[in-house]
Amino acid sequence: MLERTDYRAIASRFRSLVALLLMVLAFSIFADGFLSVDNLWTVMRQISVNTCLSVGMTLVILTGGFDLSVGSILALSGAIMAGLLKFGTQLEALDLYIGYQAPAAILIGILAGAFLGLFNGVAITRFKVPPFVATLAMLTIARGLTKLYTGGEAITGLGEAFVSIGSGRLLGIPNQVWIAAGIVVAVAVLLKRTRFGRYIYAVGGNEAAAQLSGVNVKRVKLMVYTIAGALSAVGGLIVTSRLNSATPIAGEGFELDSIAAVVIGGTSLSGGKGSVLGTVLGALIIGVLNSGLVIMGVDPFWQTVIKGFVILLAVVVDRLNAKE
Amino acid sequence: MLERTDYRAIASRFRSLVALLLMVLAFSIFADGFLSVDNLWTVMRQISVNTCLSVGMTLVILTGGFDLSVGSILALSGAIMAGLLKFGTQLEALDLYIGYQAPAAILIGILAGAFLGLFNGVAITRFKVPPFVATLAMLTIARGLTKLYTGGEAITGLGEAFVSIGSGRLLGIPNQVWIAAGIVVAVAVLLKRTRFGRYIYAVGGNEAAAQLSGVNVKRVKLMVYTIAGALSAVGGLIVTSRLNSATPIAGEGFELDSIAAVVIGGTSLSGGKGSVLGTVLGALIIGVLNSGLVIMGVDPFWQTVIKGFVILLAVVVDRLNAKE
Amino acid sequence: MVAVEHNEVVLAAEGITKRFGGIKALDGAHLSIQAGQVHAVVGENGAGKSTLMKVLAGVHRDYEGRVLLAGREVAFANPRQAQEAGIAIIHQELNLIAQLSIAENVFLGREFLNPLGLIDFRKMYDEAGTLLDKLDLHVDPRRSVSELRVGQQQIVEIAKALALDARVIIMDEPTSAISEREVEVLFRLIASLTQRGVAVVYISHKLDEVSRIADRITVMRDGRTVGSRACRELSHDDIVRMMVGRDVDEFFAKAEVARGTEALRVEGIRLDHPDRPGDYLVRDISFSVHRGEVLGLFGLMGAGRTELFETIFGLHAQSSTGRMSLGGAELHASSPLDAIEAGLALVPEDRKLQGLILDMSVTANISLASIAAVERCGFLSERRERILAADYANRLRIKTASQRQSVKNLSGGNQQKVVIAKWLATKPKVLLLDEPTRGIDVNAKNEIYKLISELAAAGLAIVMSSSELPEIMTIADRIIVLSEGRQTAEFPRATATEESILKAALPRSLSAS
Amino acid sequence: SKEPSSEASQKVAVVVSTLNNPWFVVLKDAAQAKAEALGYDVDVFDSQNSPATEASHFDTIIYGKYAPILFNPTDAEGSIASVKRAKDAGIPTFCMDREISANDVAISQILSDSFTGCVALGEYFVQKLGEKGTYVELLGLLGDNNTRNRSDGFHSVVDNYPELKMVAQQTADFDRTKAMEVMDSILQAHPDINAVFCGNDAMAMGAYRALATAGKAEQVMVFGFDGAKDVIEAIRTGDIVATGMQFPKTMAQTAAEYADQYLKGKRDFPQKVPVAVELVTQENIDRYTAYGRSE
Ligand SMILES: Nc1ncnc2c1ncn2[C@@H]1O[C@H](COP(=O)(O)OP(=O)(O)OP(=O)(O)O)[C@@H](O)[C@H]1O
Ligand SMILES: Nc1ncnc2c1ncn2[C@@H]1O[C@H](COP(=O)(O)OP(=O)(O)OP(=O)(O)O)[C@@H](O)[C@H]1O
Ligand SMILES: [Mg+2]
Ligand SMILES: [Mg+2]
Repeated sequence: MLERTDYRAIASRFRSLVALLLMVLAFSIFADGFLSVDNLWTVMRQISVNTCLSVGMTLVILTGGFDLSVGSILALSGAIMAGLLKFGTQLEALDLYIGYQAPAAILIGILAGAFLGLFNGVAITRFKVPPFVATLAMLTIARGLTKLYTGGEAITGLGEAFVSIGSGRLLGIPNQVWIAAGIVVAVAVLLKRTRFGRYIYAVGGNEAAAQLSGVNVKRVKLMVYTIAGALSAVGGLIVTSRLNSATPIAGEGFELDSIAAVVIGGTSLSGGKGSVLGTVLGALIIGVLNSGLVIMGVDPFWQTVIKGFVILLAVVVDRLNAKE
Repeated sequence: MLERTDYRAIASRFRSLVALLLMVLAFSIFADGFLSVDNLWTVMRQISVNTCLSVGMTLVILTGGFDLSVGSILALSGAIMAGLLKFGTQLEALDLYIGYQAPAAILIGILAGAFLGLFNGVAITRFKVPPFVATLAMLTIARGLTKLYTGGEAITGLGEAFVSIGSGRLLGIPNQVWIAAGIVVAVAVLLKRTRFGRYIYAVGGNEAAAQLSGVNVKRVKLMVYTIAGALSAVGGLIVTSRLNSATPIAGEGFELDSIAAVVIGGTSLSGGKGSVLGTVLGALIIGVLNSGLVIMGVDPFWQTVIKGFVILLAVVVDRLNAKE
Repeated sequence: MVAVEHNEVVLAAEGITKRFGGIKALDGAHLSIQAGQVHAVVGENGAGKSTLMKVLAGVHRDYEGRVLLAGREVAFANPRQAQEAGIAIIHQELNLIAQLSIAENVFLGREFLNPLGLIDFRKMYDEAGTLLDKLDLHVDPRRSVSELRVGQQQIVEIAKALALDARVIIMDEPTSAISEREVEVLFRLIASLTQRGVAVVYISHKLDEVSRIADRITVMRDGRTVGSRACRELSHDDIVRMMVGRDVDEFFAKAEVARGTEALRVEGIRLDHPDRPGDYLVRDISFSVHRGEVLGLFGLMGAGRTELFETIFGLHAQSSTGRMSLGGAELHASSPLDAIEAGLALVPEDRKLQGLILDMSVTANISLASIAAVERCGFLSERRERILAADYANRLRIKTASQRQSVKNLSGGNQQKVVIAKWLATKPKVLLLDEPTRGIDVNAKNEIYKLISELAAAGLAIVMSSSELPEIMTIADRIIVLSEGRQTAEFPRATATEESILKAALPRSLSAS
Repeated sequence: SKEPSSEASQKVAVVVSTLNNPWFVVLKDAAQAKAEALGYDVDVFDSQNSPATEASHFDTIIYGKYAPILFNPTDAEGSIASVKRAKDAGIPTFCMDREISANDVAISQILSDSFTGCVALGEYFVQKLGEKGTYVELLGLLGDNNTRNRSDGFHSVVDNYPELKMVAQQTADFDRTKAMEVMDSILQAHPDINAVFCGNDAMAMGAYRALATAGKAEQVMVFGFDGAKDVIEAIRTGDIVATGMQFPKTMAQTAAEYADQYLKGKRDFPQKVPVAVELVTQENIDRYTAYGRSE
């Protein structure tokens, strides 16, 4: 029994992996320059932001929730980091100016992201707003606040220390890939090996049963939205440092990409079923597709059409096999 | 007993209505020119498109599904109508040119929308693709096809007959309001008074039980996606005729607005619970908010922020009362 | 645990009133539970048993009255606090997380951690394995609960409560889904628990069971406590009288009906095992049932009865073989719709999962499978629908605040009646009943027996599965026994004995040893 | 850093901020056509209005050994880092239409002079309205350089006339449908306006539709910016009063030519090449066609 179950789980992961590898193979043949170490890192770099968002999204979706606000939270926390670095804080009353080093600015930015996520969580658990509405409202609110905060202009020139996060390398591997990988590993362990992780699955699997078993359902939900907010802020950190500027339109539309990565990765939108590993595969599939089509030089209009069909196909193949 | 239950249902609708009326009241005081017959029609006109999409979305969500492709289907079918009207069809092989009158073009456009919806349905029921992925793929595909079909340009100058649909009036009421109202009534009757409507609730409420009770679950799902596609095309008709042009980016982001209308209207994203009437209230709340803030002349940056908070508030008030 | 004095009152409820909207589910109910005793709570469907237990277990917070734990008043804010105070509950409805493994479910909320703060899976599996062994359930604790059938899940629920090491264990109809063998195991366990001073609250509609193990019996009716006595002071009839509030003629005898023509014949029904190619869940089952006949289908948990019903009903058209004929005509049911149109009806074993649309009203649930009958010119006639539903609701005496009430607010027994009503409304020729009396009170059970008898008399052919031997022996004209998917015996009622049936039902692997 | 080898068959990258607007499609098509005419292989990259996507494209371009980049940036600030990376990798970038606010990073920037163009539009606006009246302004995407430049240029003129009153300023994201809806609502509060100034032509057409349905098309003068096909037509029929003609084809072709010359060894390019925006009105409409002068 044990062997059978394990084998199945592996096989099902294996299938997405096969889909991914097939895609890589196809692009290696048809897209000149796709298969190179350089491009490997390019793709990894490209998906690092989506990975951060998608990992948080995985947690939220596992509890049966939904988060549309990741892109806006990314923008607002990125803007806060940039604003602190560039302008510091003026306490007029005290005639005090506070400047910030990169670590302090980053920390505050991530806390801001976590706070926005917490706000989502409070609206959802305390005020019973459906996650879709609560996070849609946050999408709008955080975007508006970002534009107000930045006055609609980009904040640039953020200093070497900060910028190196997005463009430097450690042991030959781009920093943002390290960050994303670290998050993936940490959240995977959280999900599989901690109590909190079990509770996430339990809440998504059967909320009433989890509640009756003594799981503090509200707290679990609050936590996942908070974590999703914080991870969006990390995405904001990567984008902002990479561009050396925080733009008010950063991250627009990222919510769909990140939900797509989660769902393509096999996590069920009704909650309770899925894994971070699947999500990473989902993000990779999207990333490879984006990159491969661009490298092949496919006409941008056709790119959209093809992308839609390939994503559909990838999932169809996955599900067909799963059935049989 | 019976009376009490009925009263409750009415009360719960009443609450959304109260939220709406409060909003109308506030705007009547603060937004000069908001409270007028003329503006009533303007608002109704503005929400007519969202109403068409949201009504279709309601059906889909009632079955426990999801449709992200409504905006793209709107654009593609609008473009098809405009293209047929403007360029007709060239059958090169036969050296034949076919021109189209407005009714023919409209019919073909709506059929195209229905077909795209059917495609969603087939992917979801036959190939077991999760609705989110299937319709996300369609969002991309239909958008890409629209851009390819139009070459990225707007198709304009569509003739009086066609344009009058979007700008004319009948008995003093704008045509598109008639169309939207007709759809609302038809679908409300469909839901409450036909077998198919009952099956929609059953499928969303408990798919296994519905199946066992002899409901052809697949067919019900195919139908709702097809209807949603056709209604998106009607939305496309309204937009295109109103603008006297089909633009390749028409309807972008409409999916979120229409899902928002459905959810604000009290339909549950997990299916089985909700009503068209609620959706109409949801669409009205969004429409009044959009219009009121513009009429008040609120700074655009602030508008987004305020909109988010008000939507949140409307739902919170609704849910809080529901609790008690 | 040792410190607890036997017979000392550990948990008491005083004057509990609980309202749902306008409905009073509890009306000044009281209950007092003593250490080391089995305290049975009985009552008709909807009497308020489960609601009272939920109050004790911290599920409901807004009630009037007092809950006393070892003499001190407590007000649990959530189930967790009740657990921490030593109160475990097995809910009437299954409350497992299908996606998690057995072990994870058993220890949900109380996982073992290693020094790093991570879950100690090995210990969890070991402990869960030990618990399951005690309950005689031999499955790998790593398996996900979704792979288990209802009966096995019920045992996992019991394991979950045992794992709490509580001083009060509330069991709300724990035996509704398990077979005699497991029941015996459970009773042995209960005995050892009470010996250690644990108080057990035991809710069941099976009064024989209750009389066997209870020290005290409390009877509830309409949200009130009617009486509470020592078990030996109460006869079976006393209990029933207290429950119903009047004398009942409980002895049911099925009317003899002349066997009519053959209604349903199945031949060589076979169903592939979903995972093991070449293996079957149902192997070569053949039987026929005649108009006016009740065919009983007996088997232990996992014998394949549910799968057999589902196959006949067209749910496994892709993976099954065999021939069926209905009233002499060949029947190819490739979907439930085909089966329904041919005149079959199936009351499934799990009402929540397959029977009901919980958010729909009583009326809409009853009319769902026969909705075409209330159509007029393509539109539903609300009036006809209401009349149709009211008719069956009355015949089955469904207790509900209103026909418009969503079925999720009905008590378990009444929910089951709604499912039966739905199928009767299709006016079937053959009625398949998969454990139709699960979780139904004596009175309602009798009504259902009577109903079955009447339906048979009216010429309906009925196939009914049951895990209760007495039941199947009362109601069935003929009994076939399944074991591991095979048909192992067939008895006319006259020659059937409990021993012979059970012997045929035991899996070969077991009976050999 | 590496020097580009000889001319033959280099790969040219055309990076365009968005293809959601016909104007940029024209820009892209022109750049592609010109570069192909000059004998290069061309690949097009659509940044979808996202600086992050754009940065990714630059990675691909840098590793993909493209030679010059014909670049239409998404963001004046956010795009600098990308261009710098290309420069460090020895790849020259030529900006088209939208600028990046850094010097000596791109080889040359061929820019539409939106500000000056809108000054001209503003002057015409003042003249048409007779220095007094009320008007509405529809802004493009907030946070976009062009939105700001156009609005600033316009106001630098119009704000000098105290009797010209702006009664509402709203955003419509450069989008036709939104412009129509916003205009619908604005008309409720301000039914008696005399003019609408729109940040692009799509919004002008949308606003016009709203006015037409409200029966105010005659009373209200609509001004656009871009020189889109349907607006040229609408100016001819008098529906729209004026627009600022940009020359996307000219800009794209110039950029492609510069890139070609760069590869052939030329190094001294002007940092900025402003391409004038011309005022198109009913009087001079015959000289123009969509996105350019009539031949
Ligand atoms: N959540 C709820 N909302 C509304 N009514 C409820 C709810 N839960 C229970 N009730 C009502 O309270 C009454 C008591 O129900 P309860 O489940 O306690 O009965 P029971 O004695 O356990 O019955 P059974 O033997 O069928 O399980 C019933 O009338 C039921 O319909
Ligand atoms: N989907 C499935 N996957 C794996 N095994 C299954 C599946 N469905 C049923 N089984 C197994 O098939 C056998 C027959 O189960 P079935 O539910 O038909 O028996 P039953 O006699 O109705 O028992 P119960 O009293 O539990 O309802 C059992 O061993 C069960 O575990
Ligand atoms: Mg109960
Ligand atoms: Mg069974």
